[in-house]
Amino acid sequence: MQASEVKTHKPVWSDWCPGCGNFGILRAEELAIRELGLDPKSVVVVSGIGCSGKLPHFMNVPINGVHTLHGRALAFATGIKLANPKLKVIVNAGDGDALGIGMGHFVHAGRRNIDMVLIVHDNGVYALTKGQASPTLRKGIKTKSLPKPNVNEAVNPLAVAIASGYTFVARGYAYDVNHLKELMKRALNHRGMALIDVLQPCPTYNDVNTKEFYDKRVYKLEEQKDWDPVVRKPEEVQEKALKAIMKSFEWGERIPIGLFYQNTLEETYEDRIAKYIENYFDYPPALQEIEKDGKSTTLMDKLLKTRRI
Amino acid sequence: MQASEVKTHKPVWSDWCPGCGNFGILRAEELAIRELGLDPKSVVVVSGIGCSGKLPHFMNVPINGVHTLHGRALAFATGIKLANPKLKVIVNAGDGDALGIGMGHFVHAGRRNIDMVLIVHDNGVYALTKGQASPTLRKGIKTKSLPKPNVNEAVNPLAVAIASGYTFVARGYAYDVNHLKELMKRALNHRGMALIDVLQPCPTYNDVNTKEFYDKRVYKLEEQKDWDPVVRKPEEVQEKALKAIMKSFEWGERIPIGLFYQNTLEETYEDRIAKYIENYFDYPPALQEIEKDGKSTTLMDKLLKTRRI
Amino acid sequence: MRISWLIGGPQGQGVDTSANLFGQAVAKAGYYIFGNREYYSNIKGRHSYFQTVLSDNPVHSVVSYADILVAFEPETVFQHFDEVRKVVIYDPSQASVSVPFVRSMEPEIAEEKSKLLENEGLRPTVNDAITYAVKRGAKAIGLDYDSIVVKVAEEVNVPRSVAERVKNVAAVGASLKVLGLPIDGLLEAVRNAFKNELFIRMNSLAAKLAYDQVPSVYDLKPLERKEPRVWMDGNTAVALGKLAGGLRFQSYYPITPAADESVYLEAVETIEMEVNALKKGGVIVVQTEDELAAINMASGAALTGARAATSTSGPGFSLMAEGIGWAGMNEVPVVITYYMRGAPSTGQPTRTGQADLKFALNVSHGEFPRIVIASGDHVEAFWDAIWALNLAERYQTPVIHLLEKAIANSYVVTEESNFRGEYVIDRGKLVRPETDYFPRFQVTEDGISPRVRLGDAGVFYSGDEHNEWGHITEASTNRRTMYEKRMRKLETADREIPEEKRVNVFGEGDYAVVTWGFTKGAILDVLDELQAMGVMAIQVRMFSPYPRNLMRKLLQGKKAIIALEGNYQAQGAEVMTEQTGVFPTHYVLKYNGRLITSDEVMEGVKRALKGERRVVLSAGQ
Amino acid sequence: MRISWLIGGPQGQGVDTSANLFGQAVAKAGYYIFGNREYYSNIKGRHSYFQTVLSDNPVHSVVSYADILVAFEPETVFQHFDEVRKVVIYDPSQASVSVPFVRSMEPEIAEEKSKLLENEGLRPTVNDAITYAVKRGAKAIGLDYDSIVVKVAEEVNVPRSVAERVKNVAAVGASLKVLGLPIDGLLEAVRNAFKNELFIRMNSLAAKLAYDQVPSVYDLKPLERKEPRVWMDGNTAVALGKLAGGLRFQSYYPITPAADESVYLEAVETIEMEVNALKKGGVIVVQTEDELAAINMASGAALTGARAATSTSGPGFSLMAEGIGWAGMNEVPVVITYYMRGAPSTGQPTRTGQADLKFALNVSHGEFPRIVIASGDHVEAFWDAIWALNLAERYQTPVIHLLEKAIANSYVVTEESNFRGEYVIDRGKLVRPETDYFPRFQVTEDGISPRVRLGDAGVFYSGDEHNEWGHITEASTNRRTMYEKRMRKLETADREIPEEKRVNVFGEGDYAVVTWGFTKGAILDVLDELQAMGVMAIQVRMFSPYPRNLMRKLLQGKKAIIALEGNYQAQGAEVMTEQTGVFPTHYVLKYNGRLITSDEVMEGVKRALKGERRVVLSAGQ
Ligand SMILES: Cc1ncc(C[n+]2csc(CCOP(=O)(O)OP(=O)(O)O)c2C)c(N)n1
Ligand SMILES: Cc1ncc(C[n+]2csc(CCOP(=O)(O)OP(=O)(O)O)c2C)c(N)n1
Ligand code: SF4
Ligand code: SF4
Ligand SMILES: [Mg+2]
Ligand SMILES: [Mg+2]
Repeated sequence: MQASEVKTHKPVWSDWCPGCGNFGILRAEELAIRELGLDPKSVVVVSGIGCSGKLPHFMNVPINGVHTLHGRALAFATGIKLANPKLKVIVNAGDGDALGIGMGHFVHAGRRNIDMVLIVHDNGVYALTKGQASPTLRKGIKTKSLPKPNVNEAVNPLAVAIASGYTFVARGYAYDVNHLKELMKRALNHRGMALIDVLQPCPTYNDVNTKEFYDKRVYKLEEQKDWDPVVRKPEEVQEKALKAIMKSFEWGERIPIGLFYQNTLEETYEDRIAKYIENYFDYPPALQEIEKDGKSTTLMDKLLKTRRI
Repeated sequence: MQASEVKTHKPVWSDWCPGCGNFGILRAEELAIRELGLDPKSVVVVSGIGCSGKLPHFMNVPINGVHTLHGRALAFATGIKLANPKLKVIVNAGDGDALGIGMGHFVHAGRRNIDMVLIVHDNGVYALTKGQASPTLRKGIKTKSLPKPNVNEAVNPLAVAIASGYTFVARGYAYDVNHLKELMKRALNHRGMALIDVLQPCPTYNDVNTKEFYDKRVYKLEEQKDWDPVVRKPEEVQEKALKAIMKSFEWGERIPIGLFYQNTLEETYEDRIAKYIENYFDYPPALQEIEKDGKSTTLMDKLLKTRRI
Repeated sequence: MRISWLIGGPQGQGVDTSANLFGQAVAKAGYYIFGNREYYSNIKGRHSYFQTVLSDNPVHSVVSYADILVAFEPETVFQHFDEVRKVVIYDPSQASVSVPFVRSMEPEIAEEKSKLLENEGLRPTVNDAITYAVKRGAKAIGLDYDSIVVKVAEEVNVPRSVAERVKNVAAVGASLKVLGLPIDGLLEAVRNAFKNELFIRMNSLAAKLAYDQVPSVYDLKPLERKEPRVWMDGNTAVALGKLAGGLRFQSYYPITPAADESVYLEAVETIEMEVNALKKGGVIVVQTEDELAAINMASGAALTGARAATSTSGPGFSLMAEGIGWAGMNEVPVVITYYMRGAPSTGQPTRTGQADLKFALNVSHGEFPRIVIASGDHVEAFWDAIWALNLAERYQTPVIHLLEKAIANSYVVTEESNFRGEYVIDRGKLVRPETDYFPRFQVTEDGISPRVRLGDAGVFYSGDEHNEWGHITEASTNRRTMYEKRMRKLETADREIPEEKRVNVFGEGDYAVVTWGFTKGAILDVLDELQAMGVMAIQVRMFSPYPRNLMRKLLQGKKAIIALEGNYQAQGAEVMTEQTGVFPTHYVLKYNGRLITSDEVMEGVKRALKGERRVVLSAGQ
Repeated sequence: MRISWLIGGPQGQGVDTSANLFGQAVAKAGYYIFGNREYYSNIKGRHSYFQTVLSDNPVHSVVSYADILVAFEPETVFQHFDEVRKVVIYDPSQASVSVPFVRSMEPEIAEEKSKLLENEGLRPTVNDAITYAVKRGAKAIGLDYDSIVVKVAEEVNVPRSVAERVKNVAAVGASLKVLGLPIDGLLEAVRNAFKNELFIRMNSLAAKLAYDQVPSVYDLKPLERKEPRVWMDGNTAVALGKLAGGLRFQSYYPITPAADESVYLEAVETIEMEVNALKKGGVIVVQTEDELAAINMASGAALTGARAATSTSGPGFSLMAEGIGWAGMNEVPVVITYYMRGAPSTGQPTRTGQADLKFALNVSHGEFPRIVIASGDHVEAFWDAIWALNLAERYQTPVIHLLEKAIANSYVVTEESNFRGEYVIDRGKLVRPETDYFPRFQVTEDGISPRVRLGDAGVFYSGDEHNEWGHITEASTNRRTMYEKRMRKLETADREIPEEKRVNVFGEGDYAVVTWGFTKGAILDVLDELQAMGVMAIQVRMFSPYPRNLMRKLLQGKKAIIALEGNYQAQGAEVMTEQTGVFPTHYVLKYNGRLITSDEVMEGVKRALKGERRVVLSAGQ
């Protein structure tokens, strides 16, 4: 049997466990894309490997899905975005994916400040490989899948992101689809590298950071009167960054979600490219007509002449 | 001609450029080892690839030198230290090495808090490959080796280290050998993962962050009356960490060097291992007599019996 | 006698447990077993199944059919109705369920199976699928799961939703009856498997109720066992081999199907040793941030004198390439246990494959001795794990130990004595120096230099070309000397390791099947039939250094040379040609992610000998 | 006529500049040139040298001797005195300096060279080294560098420390005189090379003073040139080829000897194109955080429709293994330009090597079409860069373009027309879809599916096995179908690409040299001599798909088959045997990090034909 005989695209069954937080992320993402009125064809959802990594396949809109390698989603996404800045690029990655094996790319993506959105499925475990501790699981915690309490200290993705140059840093909660969707819309509207770390319960392997755990702890920064995370003047950068970092350490009886930090002043990597390459935004690499009648359109004469001796 | 005919160890010519900051780091490191009275044979200096990576070969004491791969020094060092916690392990890495290609290991080493010292040769360039921008070079800076101003934002190694769990975080200056040596001694005496980011002028490729540049900017934290970076009570951890992060953002007319943060309370990874493995410190993997008369000393009987059916 | 039993169900709903219980009950009744698990790269909901082949003789592989198919939900019926031979146990209350209602079933499979039924004029319902099986001679046994659940709920006083879970143990109870075996073994297994008294009661009751509901089809008798037997899966066999071989450091990054080996080692913690002073050792297991760290940590540990290894699968091994090169350049004794799975890329993480051989043989840039061995079954995996550690330390070079998901996730029941014997440890030229500095890379005739632990004298290592002291040098003469020194080690190994140890030969005859890895088991299970046709089998166990001379001798004058492999290119045969100049005459290959079965070996060989130059096998859901 | 000129000096002290000036002057005088740079993995102070072979005929390689050796400090004399044939220019004021005082010299080399002198009863001084050369027939010319420096300092009015820098240009001035060529070409080159008027004056003066100080030894005449010639190093040749081939995205992580290619591309920025509306394009060059990012970024870019590549060397390629597998699985047209250097591991970063072929051919786990080509010289490198991009897009699979440090860092002066012609672009099955969703992986007869850009329709990719839509599926039938579809592309390529295009054949005869890569040039330079001995040469240019049939035909009936390669294993020959069953009869190999020279080819072939089964070459400091 060949799909060639079928030739109509069938939605893929979402094979996540019942009750998985990933459903909420998927839903919020679909809604955000729809509500912003984006042309789905120009949206590319890039993902890594893990339960989270399957997300693009489960989307019910004709987006493009690029399900990549464990830890490397950001690198693929960077290539896609830079070769065609007209595309909207969203990266969905697991916490092991983005912050464990992919930590190097995570930090360096901040340094570039490319106009993309990274959504981390923060479930505290390596779910698809059966529940080992992920880098966000706190030290000493023993989920049911671990033989002993976790030996490593957790990373703080928000703090590292801010220290690395992300210009939009937020935390969402998978079971608050509406709030998450709004965060995603803001992130998609932000020009620059955005992180949304999503608290994503994994009912199968993480019996500590459960829905019950979060439901009673989570509160929204947007509802705090004096919380203004947006940098509007260059002088504010350091102060707001530090405040956000401080906030990101809050974890215990109360866990903040919402926007921690946004810097609207920083130019994007694409802007920096455009300084050297004329027409970059209008006529990006992906769309240049390099061929005509089977021959190259690139003019080599001048370049060759510079080599003359 | 074979070295076998020679069989006496000859010191290796240090092939760094005249005036290179690496000489200061080498000197401080030799002095620190000597002044602490460490048995050189039990010292293992692990390095990455770059001008910096050659350091162990240039040491004038019979330490062990393990010159590894670009970006991977920390991983090798971790294996060495965990297999034999009796060894003193120092890691010398370039800034490209430790913070570029090696950023993933850099962060995860913090999470483990193994008792080692990481010394970053922070010269702002990929020196050995002819001066490309390293991750610590600030955006918009154009060193003489760069065709255009640097397009990437710099990382802040101290902030990332603190956010990642390093329990000793300091900055040194290659031309202040004495101060650097003292920092190294403190780091070597610290139990846990220590970072010393060393401002290391590269006169050949970095004509911005030169000796002149630093000489007039650098000041010592130790000389500030109210600076106390040491965590002595659990309640202080967050406050001191934040203060240190704030301090680490100070860069301009004045650049602080010295100890930014030290947490003496955190248990090491080795401590955590020793909870599960009896005799770990006394009889570590490296020293176990696994063989006797050509046969295994490991008793398999019990293990096999558990598989009986 | 050989009976294939197959149970299926959605991942995470007890299929494994029931297969284990079944296996234990049957093993306790004195039967040999080979069991294999097939599952999706998914946590809950996708179809997984377990096939258990039992026999009064040792058994080493699966077959492409199910004598007994056990289903408690529709997808299992749909996926396997065309594989049943004798008996199908199913839930008649689901008879009317049709394919489109089974959402977990992949469209490709749904369509394929529906078409199969359609071709026979049947509809895609459970009922018609059963009809299909019955038409082909199977006996359909409807097990009234619901009544069992109701009874259990009542008697044990639990809600029905809880009692639902007993279905798969009920299925096992019914299976034992079908086989004609007593139920006691199962009841004992249930007692051992569950800690909770309530669950023991629930499941025992369900097993008994089901046992009483169904007829016997077979008439098996419990058998005598002369010596103790063990239950061994591939991951555990390797872990135990490593322990026997003195492993003291293992680093890993989680990956299917390798991780369970490390998890097992981690659980061991403290190790008993026959040493005077401090009697207990311990193996350090580190979960790393990635596979680049894993290989390099293991190398670091190896430099200190600890026996060190890492364990991974394709994607992880790809990431280890650079680190393996460093180990080669620095003559580090490190073992990489490499479980092959469906490739390339993420491929089919939970399916088997045998397509990584040439990558393993040529991994990383440049030339250095790469020792590569490939185990053919669980017992070999155990001994090869010890062998690998010894080879690594004797020749001071990375050793790659190849296995497959087919071995990792399958198990055998076999004599415990297969895993006992003399565990030889060869530490090679590990010495204690007397000097301050030690030239780690002395040039010697056999290429192997005396080696010291970090900490015993000042020694230097470098991934750059180095002199005898380990210091960088670029002199062209030194470059040649050290290059040759390293390569000489492989020649030394080639001289020292008997070629007979590198090849297993089964039977004799004018026709040869040349194979490697897991396929060995499938061959062993049909060796008599092959021999009757004049077909012998050659299993290559070490690919580098390659047993060139012996292979040439073995291949000489054969009327046919059939390459039997689990890949497309016939990589083992490519290496054979490279090394001996001899080409295979026929190919029997399989690369659909499923194990080569013993009956497929026969099918393939027969078709080849009838003149098909390239036979592609494709059994398995 | 062929003259080998060699200049040495400490890294960072103008050796390169002077070699460039020399080359320009000679090229302007109408000579063909081949130039090669040898240097340490060091920034300042280690010995580097530049060898320039000039000829009235095109020249493609270096030789293992220096007709003219030019030294302005002692180490160059010590490193090369035994290679001089005709003339040695040195600084007599340094005559008494002895080896132990040259700290930058590696102990291995110091010892080796001292012994050489000692064996002749000489001491390890500059003076005695010159004596050694003179004894062997060379003419020693003492150039009074100091007096030149003093005069320059005076005339131009700069401190002596500044004037010191003119020494190497002085050396070039002297060289031109020795050759008998006029000085104008050099003065012109000096004017072009320096921006600063002061430097122009200083260096012109130094050149003239030196020119006047020394005698003529040769009697070269300026030659006519019929058409424009270019100066082309390997990195630039590839960069230009890529531009001609429509490259629009290149990612890289700095590494020797690949980085210069990317640096060149980055400098190009805006590209002129023959397109109507928006006339200018641009190639994006991204310096990545590591090579894992580099390959995956390039793949990402390729999915959008941009022609994309990355460029690296051994350590980086090792890190790319996993990404290349993903590209194979997802049928991504991506080119990996792979410059081989001394391996394994960090190896010898600035020295050449040819030992990564089998790694390239087998990189990453699992099976997928890997297309591998290997260029033999600068012109081929240019055209192969275009070819690689076309192959990648036609067969939708990663293409590995192998080169060596020997090509990257060497240059030729040759006709510009060699780089002109029709730049064919074959975008394969790139289409514009009309539907919302597009099945990216349609099964076709030739294995190649229509391909769309990301953004043109909803398409899916996955490193997991997938169906035609790019969605994950584990069905065993789909697995087989898609596996075969992918592998079929390699068979299609094998059918479509003429085997004649994959092999270069030089001459004819009963004896064959089989080689690949840079060695082509060395062979071309002695082809007449080889032909006189009845030796022909075969250069394999594409290793996958391998030109199996043509190679079989070419090898048939040869009296000797000599594998000539820059590695230990003779990897090209191993692949030959794997593919054809034919073994070489002899081996001529070199793996000391230095280029195979044309005279070594002759030496090797002669020794082989006299019966040495394995000849190992070792020329070069
Ligand atoms: C290089 C590599 N190493 C290991 C794996 C195995 N693997 C698959 S998923 C996964 C972890 C998934 O954890 P996370 O990224 O947190 O995603 P989640 O499943 O929790 O969504 C791992 C380690 C892999 N696919 N590739
Ligand atoms: C995997 C890999 N990629 C690239 C290189 C090439 N390389 C050698 S040194 C170096 C950078 C050195 O920079 P840094 O780490 O800052 O050290 P420095 O030379 O400045 O001390 C690079 C990229 C390599 N050796 N390995
Ligand atoms: S294992 Fe956890 S993360 Fe994965 S699908 Fe199940 S609940 Fe979700
Ligand atoms: S290039 Fe820079 S870092 Fe390297 S040795 Fe020279 S001065 Fe030091
Ligand atoms: Mg996770
Ligand atoms: Mg640096």
